[in-house]
Amino acid sequence: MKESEKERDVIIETVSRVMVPFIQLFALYVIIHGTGGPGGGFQGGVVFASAFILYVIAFDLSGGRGRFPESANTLLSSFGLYIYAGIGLLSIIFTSGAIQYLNYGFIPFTSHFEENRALGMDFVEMGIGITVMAIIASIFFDLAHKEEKDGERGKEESR
Amino acid sequence: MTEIVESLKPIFALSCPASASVLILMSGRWPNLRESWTLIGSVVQFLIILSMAPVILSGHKIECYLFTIFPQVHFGFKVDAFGLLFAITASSLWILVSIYSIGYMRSLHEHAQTRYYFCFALAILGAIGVALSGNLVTMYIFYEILTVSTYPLVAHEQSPEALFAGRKYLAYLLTSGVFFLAAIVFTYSMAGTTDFNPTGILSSASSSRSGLIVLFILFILGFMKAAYIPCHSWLPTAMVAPTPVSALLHAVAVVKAGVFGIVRTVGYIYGIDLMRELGLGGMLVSFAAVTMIVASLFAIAQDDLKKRLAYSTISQLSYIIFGVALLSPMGITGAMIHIPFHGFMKITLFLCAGAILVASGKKNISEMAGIGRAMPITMFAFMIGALGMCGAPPIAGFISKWYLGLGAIQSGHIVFLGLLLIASLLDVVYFYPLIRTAFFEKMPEGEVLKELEAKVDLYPGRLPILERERPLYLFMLIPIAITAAFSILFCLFPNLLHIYDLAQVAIRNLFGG
Amino acid sequence: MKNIKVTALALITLLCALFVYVAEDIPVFGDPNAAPIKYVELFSIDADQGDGRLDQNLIPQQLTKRLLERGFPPPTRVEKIPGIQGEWNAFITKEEPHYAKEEKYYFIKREGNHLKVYRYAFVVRWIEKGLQETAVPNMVTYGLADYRGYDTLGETTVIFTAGVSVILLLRRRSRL
Amino acid sequence: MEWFVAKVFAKYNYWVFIILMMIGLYGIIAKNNLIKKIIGLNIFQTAIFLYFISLGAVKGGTAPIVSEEMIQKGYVYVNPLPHVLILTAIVVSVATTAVALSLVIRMHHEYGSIEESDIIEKSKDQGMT
Amino acid sequence: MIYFVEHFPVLVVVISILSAITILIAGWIHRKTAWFISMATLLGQFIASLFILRHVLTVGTIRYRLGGWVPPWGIEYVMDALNAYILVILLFLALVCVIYSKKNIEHELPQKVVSFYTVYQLLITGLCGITVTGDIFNMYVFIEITSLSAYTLIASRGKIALKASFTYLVLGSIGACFFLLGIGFLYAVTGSLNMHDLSILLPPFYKNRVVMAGFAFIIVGLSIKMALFPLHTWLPDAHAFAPAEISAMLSGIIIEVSSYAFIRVAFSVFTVHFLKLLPIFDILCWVAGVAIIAGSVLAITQVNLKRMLAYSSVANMGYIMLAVGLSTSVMEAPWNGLTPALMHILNHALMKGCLFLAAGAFIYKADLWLIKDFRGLGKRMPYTSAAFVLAAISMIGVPPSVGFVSKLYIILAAIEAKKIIFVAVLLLSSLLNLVYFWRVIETMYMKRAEGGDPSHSTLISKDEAPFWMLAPILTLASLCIVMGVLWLAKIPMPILDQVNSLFGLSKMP
Repeated sequence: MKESEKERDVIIETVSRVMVPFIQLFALYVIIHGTGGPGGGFQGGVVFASAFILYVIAFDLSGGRGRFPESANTLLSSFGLYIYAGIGLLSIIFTSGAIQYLNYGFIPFTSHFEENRALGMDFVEMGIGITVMAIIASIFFDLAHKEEKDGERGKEESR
Repeated sequence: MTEIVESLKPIFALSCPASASVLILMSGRWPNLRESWTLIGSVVQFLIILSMAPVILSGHKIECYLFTIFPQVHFGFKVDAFGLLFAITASSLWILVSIYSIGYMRSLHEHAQTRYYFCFALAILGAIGVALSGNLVTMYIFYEILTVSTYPLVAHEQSPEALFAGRKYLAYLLTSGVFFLAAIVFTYSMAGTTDFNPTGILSSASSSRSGLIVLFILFILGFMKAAYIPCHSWLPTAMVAPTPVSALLHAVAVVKAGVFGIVRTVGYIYGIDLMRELGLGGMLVSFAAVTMIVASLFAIAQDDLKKRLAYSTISQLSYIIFGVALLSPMGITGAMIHIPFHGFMKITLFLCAGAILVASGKKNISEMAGIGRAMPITMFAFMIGALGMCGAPPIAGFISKWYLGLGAIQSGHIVFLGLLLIASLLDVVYFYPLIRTAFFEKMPEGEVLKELEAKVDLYPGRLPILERERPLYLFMLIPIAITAAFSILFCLFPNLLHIYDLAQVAIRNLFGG
Repeated sequence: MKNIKVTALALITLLCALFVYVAEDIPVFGDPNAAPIKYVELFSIDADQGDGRLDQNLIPQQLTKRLLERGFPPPTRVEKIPGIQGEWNAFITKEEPHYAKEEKYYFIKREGNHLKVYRYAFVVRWIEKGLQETAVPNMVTYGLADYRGYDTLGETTVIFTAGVSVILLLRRRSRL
Repeated sequence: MEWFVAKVFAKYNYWVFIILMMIGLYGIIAKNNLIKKIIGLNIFQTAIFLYFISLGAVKGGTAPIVSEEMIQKGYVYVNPLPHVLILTAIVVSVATTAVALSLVIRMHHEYGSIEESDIIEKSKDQGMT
Repeated sequence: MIYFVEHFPVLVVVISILSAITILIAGWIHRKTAWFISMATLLGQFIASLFILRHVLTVGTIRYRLGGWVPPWGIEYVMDALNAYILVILLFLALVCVIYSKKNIEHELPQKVVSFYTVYQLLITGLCGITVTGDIFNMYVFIEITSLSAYTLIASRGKIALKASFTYLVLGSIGACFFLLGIGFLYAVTGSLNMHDLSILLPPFYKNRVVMAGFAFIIVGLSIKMALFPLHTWLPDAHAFAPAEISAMLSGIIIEVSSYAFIRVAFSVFTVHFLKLLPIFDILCWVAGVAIIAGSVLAITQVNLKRMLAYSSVANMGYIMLAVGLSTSVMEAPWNGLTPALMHILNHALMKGCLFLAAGAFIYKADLWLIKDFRGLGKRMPYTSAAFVLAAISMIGVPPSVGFVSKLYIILAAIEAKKIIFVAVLLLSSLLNLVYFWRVIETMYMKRAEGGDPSHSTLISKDEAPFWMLAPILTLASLCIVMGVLWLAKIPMPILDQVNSLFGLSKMP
């Protein structure tokens, strides 16, 4: 839709402009705190993505896209999964194949076995958080994206 | 006691048509090279197969097993006298027919000749495989190869009619293949093996009487290639195929494979004693007798020459079934030697029919008035074949019918002898008018002129001798002459190509005498 | 449209019938001794075979035999649960992972003259040892990211798949 | 009465799950509107999730977050495993819903409708190619 | 100490995930790289799977404890002969299809190359995961990965494929939910999720209604995934309108892997004793028999080639399930136990793969969908048509092709199980196969092209598919015959024997 047609509401815009950073901060808290208490990667990631959603609802889609461009989106969504799968591989690499996949304890973050596990889990949660955030945002952008008329879409399809 | 000779000869024999087919496919662009492959393959194969004969005649068996499929079931070949008999027939005729088809296909400018020769070689592969295979499973594999590879030949013309013929052909034969497979599987589950054994592998202990009878019916349905009534109608329809195909496949390879299978079943799966015990012989005899007579009656009505020959094939095939079903040594001898003899005679007839078609473009008997004087050599050969069919000495048919008659007497039912005589009488009935038309009726001049001017130039005051007029025609004439000659020689020396001895050996194996 | 509704209702009634039939054996809500949270029964043997000789490190032959033929690891040590009469924990030793040499594995309870043998649900170990093995207090987290970390990898892959799928289906004029 | 309490009321989580599941199933099968189908699917999945969670419930159990002294005091915890599994399953259902919605959007562009009957009607001609 | 080969099962999955991500990033930079990365990964995976098979056959079953947690506390990967065999088949066909898709995808989805290969790689991930895992919930997760990527890939061609994909999505989700519910029931009774652990915990509970219901739900869920006859409604459209290689993967691998999951649950979680407790497998036999006949009959009525092939897939799943149903009652080597079923899984993958890829080549070259348009195709695309014919006659079951072998084995099994009726069903179905495949072959070779008569074959110019599409088709077609001979010669038989002895389905000497 044309953005100009959409009448703007000052209250909503102001409130959401204030809200967005806090939502994101809270999301980070949920991710980091996920090991210590209630929370975790998924919850945090979704909360983080909800910040973008709020922004898009309050302002407009293209603006939201501007804040979170497609390239960054793609990169982040892959990056999180890289972290997760990579951490798993590290445990094989560091022990040169003596220890199974995802056995964080053997990755020498610290000298302490259980600490390694905890840190490994922290990294994993972060990876999950990043991926979920990016993916939820990208799904939302794609679903909300208003299609132009079917003129040249028809061509594209038929190819 | 027969001893087993391990030898790779069967593999070599089969590799000839196989390699020939591949080479044909590759050299499709150079017709001479292509057809020379066919000739070389056929000759080599014939020699290899013939070289196996002495071993067999000395009472041994040639075996060659590649690998085991199931316990007691090997993929491999076991050559015995009867199989070799059929193999010799098919391979010797392949040479002649491939010479013939060069002349035929070229002079008719047929399309897709590469496909034709390729499938032809494959069909021969199937036929020889059936002949040499050592057990039912191997036989089934080659049987199906034969069926599938013949389809393109039947539908060669690609006209709607030919397509219909092809569809009918497949519908009949692949269905029967399914019955055959079922029969094999049941046999295996009953007997635990599927090897051919002169004393039979099934015994009344292996299953209930009714079960064995049902199994036998399955087998008979499975060998629908034998074109017995009422499952015969694919054969006349398939006559739309080019004549060499009708000649070799529908007079020798395909249909004989069916009959061969029935003989195998009767002699080597059930065994003579079990057949007698179950009383299946009588059933089969009546069956065959009906086919003999009814098919001959059908044949009388046909005007298309090839169709008439097809019906005569049907009736002649059931002579063989008849002879086997008599379950007497003489009868089975007759049946076995009737396989090659009828092959040679019938192929003569078919080749002649093809020659007439090529030379004068005539298909129907009613148009053939006086053709005998236009094509003396061809029609003389034709007459030999026809007389042979009727069983007149000194032509091969006489011998086999003689033995069949003896077998009928030996089996103790004079009725069978009567049936046999009636059938051969009917043969005379449907061949005689043909010969009369060909020789004793005058060819309408005008028709000849307008029909044949394209083909031949007329000598003033004489009828055209069509046979002189085209060089390619020699390719067709020579095989005709050879087969006709053989049809006579077989009567004088039945042991030509070891046929009679082989039959004797087979009988000795079967009856342990 | 009509018959679709009818078929739906038919299917639903059929499923309901199945569920009602199953309801007989469904565990009670919130049962603290249910199989998932506590232990699952394996079999029971005669007490006189085992009872007397069940102590610190002597394992009755019959118990070991029955366990082995069911395919369970053999117990190495039995320990009386303090306080309660006639209840034991049976332990197994194992070489892996290196920091937990011995596991509380079976739970043996005397009922009348029978000796009932249970196996602890694996959640028990999660709850008791999770903190010291992973140094993470949140059970769900260490269950999610460590004990069953591989499921979570799969789950992350699922949502990644969804994202790429939506890109493939909807996004226009993209470089992907 | 005590039979009722013991056999039926004690398993009310199960009955609730059945009711929810059936509602969802009805929605999936009988509704003509594709979005409603998706909603039905979600209800269907949610029913199963709830049942799973209720499997983990323990009378008087606390949230599954441990600390040393809580272990000393011998607290009873609810079963954390269903939470773990259902967290996974929820993400799966989210993903499925996303794909389903994008399919519906595409179909809306193709056929200009999200009623199944219309779509079937309109896709008749393409049926073969 | 761990052999390094024992890492391969998990590496096969993880490397696949990593390569999916890499494809996304690299494709963002340059879209041509997508195909190469996918191709290289699949090649590596295939070689790894061969190593796994060798290790399993020589050394023994691999038990891999993810995260070092001993089951039942953690997730475990179990590689025995069964998974190793399935894994090799799966990765082989995936490799062939990705080679094929180089040209085809540039033609069909020029805009979407990168995301296509990403989702394709994720599909492979899911399939490998289902195959290697030894934990039932883990299997559910990977089933979902597979299904999601399958929905997307089916829908990727747009138009009616969207409808098909949506139907598949709804049915598939219901199936997955049933599977999940079944897991829940089993968990409620035993409190365990590891397959081997379940199999030793369950025996006292075999009479328990919850366990029975759980089994029923798992079976029904998987039957939806594998399109067993009454639940096959999603299949035809999905197969018919997906891109060619996806049709091949769907029909050749995805439903096969579902049937693998079925076998795994039935024989590894619930043992043979449970299956003999109830008449489950007799019912399965009858359902499968109906599936065979119904699938073949429906296939005859089709005019669209790919739809026809899809219905024949329904029939072939019937074959596999019939063989599975017979497996518990057949002990006589060499067709004992699961041998015919596993045999037909491989054979069907080869034949259907070849047929669908050939159909895709026809569409790629000439946009031919309807059988009646195939006149003169034999001259126009000789190699593709020849491959099609080879695969078709082996579907019909002409010896010595693969189709013949598996039919023969199933028939022998049915006879030994004293279920003669199924012998009739199989023979009848091979006749029906003949009817619908011969129609195609005849149109391709024998029917005269409109106007032109065959003697002037030069009218139809030769116009063959590109090498990248032709090579896979010809490979599969030749394998249809080669494998047939190998089966007859019993070369691959030791694998299947090991599977049978694993599940106690072979007569103990």
